Formats: sequence, C-alpha cells, structure tokens
Amino acid sequence: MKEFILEARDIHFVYSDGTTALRGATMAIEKGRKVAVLGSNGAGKTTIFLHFNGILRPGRGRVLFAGREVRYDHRSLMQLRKNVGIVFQDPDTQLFSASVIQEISFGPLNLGLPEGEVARRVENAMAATEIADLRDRPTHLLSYGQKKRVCLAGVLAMEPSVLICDEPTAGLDPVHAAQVMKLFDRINQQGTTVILATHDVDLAYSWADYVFVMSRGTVVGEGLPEEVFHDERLLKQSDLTRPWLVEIHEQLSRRGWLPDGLPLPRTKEQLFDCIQRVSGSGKPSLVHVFPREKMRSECASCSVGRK
Amino acid sequence: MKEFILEARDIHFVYSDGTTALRGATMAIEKGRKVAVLGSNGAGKTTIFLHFNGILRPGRGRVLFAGREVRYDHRSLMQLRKNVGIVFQDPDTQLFSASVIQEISFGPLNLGLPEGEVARRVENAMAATEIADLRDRPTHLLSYGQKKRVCLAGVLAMEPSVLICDEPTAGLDPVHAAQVMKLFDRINQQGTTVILATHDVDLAYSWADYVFVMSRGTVVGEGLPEEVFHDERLLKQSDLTRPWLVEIHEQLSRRGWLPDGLPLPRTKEQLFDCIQRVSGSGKPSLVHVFPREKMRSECASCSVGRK
Amino acid sequence: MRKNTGILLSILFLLFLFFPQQNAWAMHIMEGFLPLKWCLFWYALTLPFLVAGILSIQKAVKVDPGVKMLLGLAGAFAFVLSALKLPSVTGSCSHPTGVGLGAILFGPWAMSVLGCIVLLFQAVLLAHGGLTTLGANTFSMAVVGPLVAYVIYRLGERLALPRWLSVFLAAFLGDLLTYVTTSIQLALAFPASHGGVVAAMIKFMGIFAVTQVPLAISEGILTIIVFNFLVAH
Amino acid sequence: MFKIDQYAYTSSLRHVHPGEKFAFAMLTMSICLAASSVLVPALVTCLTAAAIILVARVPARFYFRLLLLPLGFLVAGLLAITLTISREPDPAVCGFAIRGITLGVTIPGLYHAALLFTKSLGAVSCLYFLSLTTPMVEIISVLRRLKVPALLIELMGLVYRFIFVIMETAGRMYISQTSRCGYAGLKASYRSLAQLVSNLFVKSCYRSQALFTALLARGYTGEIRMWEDPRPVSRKNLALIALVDFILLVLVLVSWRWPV
Repeated sequence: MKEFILEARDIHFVYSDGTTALRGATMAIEKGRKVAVLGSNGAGKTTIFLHFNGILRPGRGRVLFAGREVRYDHRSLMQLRKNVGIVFQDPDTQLFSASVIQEISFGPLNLGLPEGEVARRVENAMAATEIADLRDRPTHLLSYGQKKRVCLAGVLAMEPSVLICDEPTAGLDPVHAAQVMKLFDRINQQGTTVILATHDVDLAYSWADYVFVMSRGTVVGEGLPEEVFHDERLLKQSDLTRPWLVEIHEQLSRRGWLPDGLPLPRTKEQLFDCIQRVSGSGKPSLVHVFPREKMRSECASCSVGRK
Repeated sequence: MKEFILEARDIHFVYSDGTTALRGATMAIEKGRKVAVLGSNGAGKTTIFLHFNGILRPGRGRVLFAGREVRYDHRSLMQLRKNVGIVFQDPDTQLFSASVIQEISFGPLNLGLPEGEVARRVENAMAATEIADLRDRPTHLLSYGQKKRVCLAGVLAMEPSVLICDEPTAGLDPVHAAQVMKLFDRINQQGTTVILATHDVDLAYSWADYVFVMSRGTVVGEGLPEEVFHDERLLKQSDLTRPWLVEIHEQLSRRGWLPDGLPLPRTKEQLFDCIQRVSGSGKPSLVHVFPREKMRSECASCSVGRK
Repeated sequence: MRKNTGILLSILFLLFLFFPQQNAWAMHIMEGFLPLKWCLFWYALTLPFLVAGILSIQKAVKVDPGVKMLLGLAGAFAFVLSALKLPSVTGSCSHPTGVGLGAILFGPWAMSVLGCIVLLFQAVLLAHGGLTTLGANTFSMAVVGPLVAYVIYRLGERLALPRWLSVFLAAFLGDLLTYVTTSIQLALAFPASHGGVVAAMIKFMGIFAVTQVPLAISEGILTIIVFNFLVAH
Repeated sequence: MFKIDQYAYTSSLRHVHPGEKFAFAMLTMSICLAASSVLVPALVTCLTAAAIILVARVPARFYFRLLLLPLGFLVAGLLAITLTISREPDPAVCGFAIRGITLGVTIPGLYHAALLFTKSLGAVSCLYFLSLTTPMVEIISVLRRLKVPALLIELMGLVYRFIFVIMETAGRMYISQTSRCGYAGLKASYRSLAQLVSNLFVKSCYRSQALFTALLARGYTGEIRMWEDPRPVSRKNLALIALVDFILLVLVLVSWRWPV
C-alpha cells in the first residue's frame, strides 16, 4: 500500500479579501517522492502549500500529515512546521536577517534545540546548499541565486521530512536552474519528500516522479509525468503546454523513426541516446562510414535513396 | 547601408557600490528589427538598457541614438526617453496609479501632450495590449499577467520608436508567454524596433531577427539566431544552453533523418513540418497504409525490416 | 537700513555656500556637539516615551504577532524616506522626514520607538546625527514631531477641517515644531552671553529657518498627495 | 548602497570582537566630550583617523569626504553660537554696530567655538571608527548584550534588513518613473514622488505580511531568537584599549585648566 505523507482532502479556501483560492482541492503526496505541482499563475499552488504547513486553515475539507488529521493548537502546529518546510518564491520577502548564519539558525532555534545541535544543522544545511563561504556575508550583498540558496538552507536546517519549493527556478538562468534541480535530487535521495510548484513543463517532466496539475483552485489531473503530459486536453485547459521531449518523441514515433513500444524518454540525454541506438541498430557502422555530405536526405539508417 | 537606431560603443560602467556592471560593451541595434539580448543573471543586460534610455551615464564610452551622440541635458534626455521606452521585469515596481487608465496616461501626461492626444494614445495602447476591458480596474487587483500588460501599455502610450523589454515572459505560464510574444510581433510590424532581454534561449531563438549574447559586462557574441545558437562554445561560456530546436535538428541531421542542406527550423511547427515532409517524401502513403503496430521499429519511411 | 539688509543677505548667501546638498540633515544635532550633561539630560527625558512606546508595541504584538514585521518594515520605510530627495520649491533637493505621515498612520507612541531606531541607523549608516546626541535628536524628531502631528491631525478631524488641510497642518507643524525643539535644545546648551537662552534660540532658529521652513512646506504638500494616493488605494 | 555599510564588511578590523570596538569608540568619545581643551579632542581625531585609514584600511579619500559631511551643521551651529547680538555697546565684542545693535564675535566666544569644533570632530571620528569597522548586525548584538530590550533589538534587526530591500524597490520605482519622464517638471516631480512614496508604503505592508507568513512557516512564535558564532575576546586588544584611554584621561586632567 502506498504511504501518503501529506494529504489535502477537498479543501476550500477563501482569502479575507474575498478571492476564492481553492474550490475542493484534493492532493495526496506519497512519501519519499519527487512531486511537481503544475499550474498557471493563480491556480492555487501556493495556497495549498500554505495549508500543508498549517499557515492557512481550510474553510472546508481536511489536511492530513502522515495519515493523521492536522490540528491547529500551538504544539501540533509546531510539530507540523518542523516536518513540512516551505521555501517561497521571492527570497527578499523571507530573508529577515542581514546575517546569513542568523537566518539559517532561525528555524532550528525555534524548535528549541540545544546549541550544539543547532550549530550542526546550520553547518549541514550550508554544506548541502554549497554556501559555506557566504557565512559572514550580509544577505543584502548576495546575488539573487545566492539568496535563494540561503532561503533553502534556512528551511533545510529544520530537517523537514517534506520540502516544498515554490517556483525554485524562477528568475534563474538555465545553468543555475540546473544546479538547483540537482540539489533537489540530492535532498530527495536522502529521504526527504520534495514538492515543487512550477509552470515550467519541461522541468517538471524531466525531474518529477509524480505530477499534479492545478487549475482554478482544484486539482484537475495527476499521475506519472508520461501520463499527465500525454493528456493534451488536460494541459490545454490548465494553460500549460506539452514538454518538448514529449512532443518530439511523439513526432518521431508517428513517423516511425522511433519504435512504438519504447518508453518516453525523461531527459534530453535519454532521447538522444534512444535516437542513437535506434538509428544505429540496423546497420551499425553505415552512418559513420559514409561521408555525410554524400548521403541523400531521406534516411540514414537504411539504404533508400542512397547510391 | 544598415541604419542603426541605438548604439552603445565601448561602454564601461561601475555602480556606486563598486560593482562593475559593464566592461566595454558594444552593441548596435538596427532599426525596425526584433532583437534579443541573451545573458545569464548579472551579465549586464539591464545596465546597458538603462544606458539606452539615458538613466545611466556611461563611465567611459558613448551612446548614440539615431546616429547622434546622446547628451545629458534635461531636454535631450526627455527627447531620448520619449523615443526609447523600457518595460522592466517586475510589474509591481512600475505600477503606481490607482487605476489602469491613470497608469497608462502617466507617460503621455509627462510629455506634456494635449488632453485629446493623451486620450487617443491611451486608447491605442490599451487596444494594442488587449486590456481595454480593464480600464477602470485598480492596478493592485490585477493578475500578474495583466499587470505585465498594463506596464507594457504604459510604455507603448508614449509611442516610442524603440521598445525595450526586460524578461517579458519571466513568471508567465507558457500560454500567456506565447500571447505576449505575439504582441511583440505585432508591435514590431507597426515599425517599432523591439529589444528583449531574456535568458530563455528557446524563446529568443524562435522570435528574434538578431541576437546579442552578453556575459560579464561585455557583448561576447552577436549574429543571426542560427549562427549564434550553433556556437556551442559561446553559449557555454555565457552560461546559456542551446535551444532544443537546434539540438534536436542537429541530432536528426547527424542520424541523417533530416537532409543536410535544410535550413534550421525556427519554430516547432517548422520542425515538425520538416519531419513530415522528409519522412513522407519517399513513399508517401506507406506510413498510413500499414497499421503502425505491425511495423518494425527501425524506420517507417523505408522498407528495411518490414515484411 | 539698506546696509543692514545687505549684510543680512550676504550672511544668507554665505550660509547657502556652506550648505552642500546635505542641508536637509542639518537639523540632526551632530555627534559631539552637545555637552555630556545635556546628552544625558535628553536621554533621560526621552526614556519614558520610549518605554511607553515599547509597552504599547508589546501589547499590539500580543494581539497580532505580525505587527512586529509591519513595524520593522515601517521603520525601514521611514529610513528610506529620509534618504529620498524631495523636489523643493527653491529648486534644491532636500528630504521628507515622514514624521507626520508615520504619526498619522502608526500613532505617536510607536513612532517614538521607530524614530529612535531610524535615528540610530542614520547616525551609523549615513553619518547624520550621532550616538551621544541620539537622545536629543529622538526627543525632537521622534517624540515632539509625531506628537504634534498626531494631535493636530486628530484636532483637525474633530474640528471637521477638510482632510487635506489637517494632513498638511499636521505634517507642516510637526516639522516646524521639530525644528523649534532642536533650536531650544541647542539654545539650552549654548545660551547667548547677551540675552541668554531666548536670544540663543532666536539665533538658532534664524539660521536654520533658511532650510527648514521651505522644507516643512514641501513636506506638507507631499504628505497631502501621498495621503490622497493611499486613500485611493 | 551605503558606502559606510560596505566598508564595515570589508575593513581589516571586521573580525575583531565587536564589543572591543564598541567599548573603544564609546569610551574615547566620552573622554573627548569631557575634555576642556583642544589637546585631547585633536589627539583623538588623529588617533582614530590613523586607526581607520592605516589599520582598518578604509581609503583615506573616502574618510575625509565623510568628515566633510557634518560640516553643514557644524558651520551653521558654530555661527549661531559665536555670533553675538547685543542692544548696548560691549567693548568685548569685535564687530560692527547698526542702529545701536552690535553684531560681532568675542574672543572667548571664538575660543569656545574652536573647542567645540575639535570636540565634535573627535567625537565624530570615534563614531566613524565604529561604523566603518563594525557591521550593523554586530553593533546590534553588542546592544543586546548590554540588555537593550529584546523588542527593540528585534525591530532593529528587521529595520536594518528591510532598509536594503525597500531601498532597492524605491530605486527600481524611481528608475521606471524616470524612464517615463516622471521627473520632467516640478509638478510632475511632486506627483511622481508622492506616487512612489505611497506605493512603497503599500508594497512594504504587503511585504510585511509575506515575511510574517514565511517566518510562521519556520516556526516563529513571536520571538526572534538570535544565534551568534562564539567569538573570543582578545586580552591584548583589551589591554591596548585600556592603555590608550587611560593616557587620554590623564591628558584631559592635565589640560583641565588650559585656556584653549
């Protein structure tokens, strides 16, 4: 049986200014997974996360952590927040201290841990996010990417069992974004369930084990990435597009260039590898033996049209 | 001869806090083009734009508008800012007024235009950005995408001859991003030179006529998109990746599945069209006549391995 | 008579020469200017107001722990305001103190605490004011100013004055009385050999009037516009 | 954004215990203020200037520019103090009389002004020594150890952090207004600045909510606990501070009855 660490069951929520943010959202997060929550701006991703952390209390519906319903007394909330860490999108609204070390130690200190333990966790979090060299720098002199890392370290230092990240790659260039995604992989490998909100379909497709699609306050679809991203209607209704890997794979399969039974490639490397193997399989050496200039255009893996 | 509307010649600039932002950046923007400026975070894109608008004054080097060197007296600056409009990345730091219509009229009013003219421009700008239905809405209740449009309209209402946009699609979901890009196409067709800064290589590749690549305060490469994005070393040094269209095209060509002489496809549709035509050309009907399940995997367009 | 005005004008002119762009901060009593005993005196006089401020904030925090963040941001906001340049009637640039605005929005007690912090930061980060003179500066700018502004604004409300007028008067008089208080503080520390404290006060007020009166007017106008915008939001 | 703040993080005295720097600055400043002749203040000015430029390695040009900053107040204040206005002629006043009012300066008044000038300069350079070598976060931690109320300390930390955030936002807003000719004339300038201020305020309120949410998510309970790396106090430095301030104190007493 699947073990769910976080569950939202039919949650309704209206903000005090009257905006309805969630209308019956249901989402069950399996333990130890890499989960991506997709949805356009305003679909309710951030709101459901705030429910997972106990910051917001559902107007209707229930939130469960590790199978038990979340209660909203002080002690239960602290317990929940210790276990579910959220990194928000804009680092400037969550860094409250000018000192990197004070920033990171804030969470562990709130947990009432002994000093030695706080020091250990701060060091670990800085090592994991590779910011140990920033410890004496003031936060206002950090770059955007560094600030994001400090925010992440601040949450990691609480050693949560679930890590939620809102748009972790927004505003980062491709190289830094890739670094951050690797970081999440490492965190996940150490046993932490990682949930990312994003509207970058390519990123979600390559990284996630499981995907939820949100639109207008509800979860409109969920499943394995290859299932969800094949469902064109679902994506369209949620203002999302298909990952280019899926599209190109479909195109190639439709032409018959790729075998049908082949699983969808999850990364660029897999796809290219796949192309290589398929095209090379029939007549392995032909492609390289013939100088490419002399070949006719149609197809390199077979002899049609070749002199 | 090429007519350059904006030129930066060997510009050096150091911010007052000591950060060197530009070290000899040279960039010449041809009139009427769609230009993309690529670069990772902190490469100097925004800084060079602020020079084009006369907000920053180069420490060394010269800025030219329409072939004439920019002067920094009050009147010349007003003239320059009237002609060169910048839309910044974060809409929240650009929206000031209570209502959309007030916001859009901010620029034209500052130009001291007569009332009728202001009204005309505001209407046009709202029509162009398709926000006419938002006219009386308070700006702080708009969605992120709507805010971005209002910012754009506020600059368009000044009827600049050059429109500069900093990361126009950052934070937008794919569908809204595509809408915004179409909008830029339309603006460009009406004769406005459009310059976009981005680190989204796919977007730049599909949209731009001409590309500049910036890294560490200088322009390290420029040219037509197909030239620039083929230069792997250049991209790598600038912390950029290759557009997936270029990669997939290369992979397919290397396998010989696409003919060599074919021009690089600029959009997804072009690529798929290309695949369709190529694969369909040899034996047009075969692919559809045979049920796909029965085909061997190697290649659908030829008969190798087929019974 | 003519000779008289000529001399006065040339003194004024000299003053203008000696005031670089930083004239706006001229009302912060600089580090080391006040004798030790006056420093202590003003610290002692400010202390009760600070205590009252802290107690009132603590009460508010108990009800809503988010108040602390709001006040922290308000303090930073006030600091940033003081670093902004204000387009002034005389063409030169000076700065809005935001005292009136802050007092109307947050009440005078919270402002005394925030003002004290802001003044400490101005001393350390901007070199305006000082640590020894922090007590005196807090008293004039974070106690008297906000108190006056707040009372005037409330009075205006009670008298049913148009809002723009009560806002203007609150900001304008808040600024003006801050400057009068500073003049009194300086006069008490440095009484004139002829005419004592009163004469000294007139001298200080005369010299600082050059910058402070136009500033108070600019601030009043700006506060009205800001207030209107805030109401519109 | 603020040069002083930047030097505080890069100076060579950055890693000296903040308590030592704070004690030195405050003690020396008090001695300077207690002095009744120009000797000790002048000495303090030179001493701290040397410490700032030679030891902390702050560029001399920047330091001297900083010294000019309070000059506006100093000149105006001193002018008001030395300027004597009297109804009846006074033989002690050198100046001129207009319609029976004497306007001028007295010799003791000039002495007084000179003393005040050097004392202010000495005190200011002590302040600069502290602010150019000690980051604000560390000054706050010293104040905390001096038992300043926790609420004040927490507010200081928040204010300090958010000064930079708001300053950056204000800068962006200013730039985007300028790029749309927002400061084209006096009227437009007033309007633009007022818009900037009110938007900044609204945005700050919004930020404070977002910050509160983010802190709640990390288990904030109403009190911000501070973690500090333990930092040893240097006995050598303490001895040096005691020695210097003792000598200055002796000099103050020696020069107590000196005329200037």
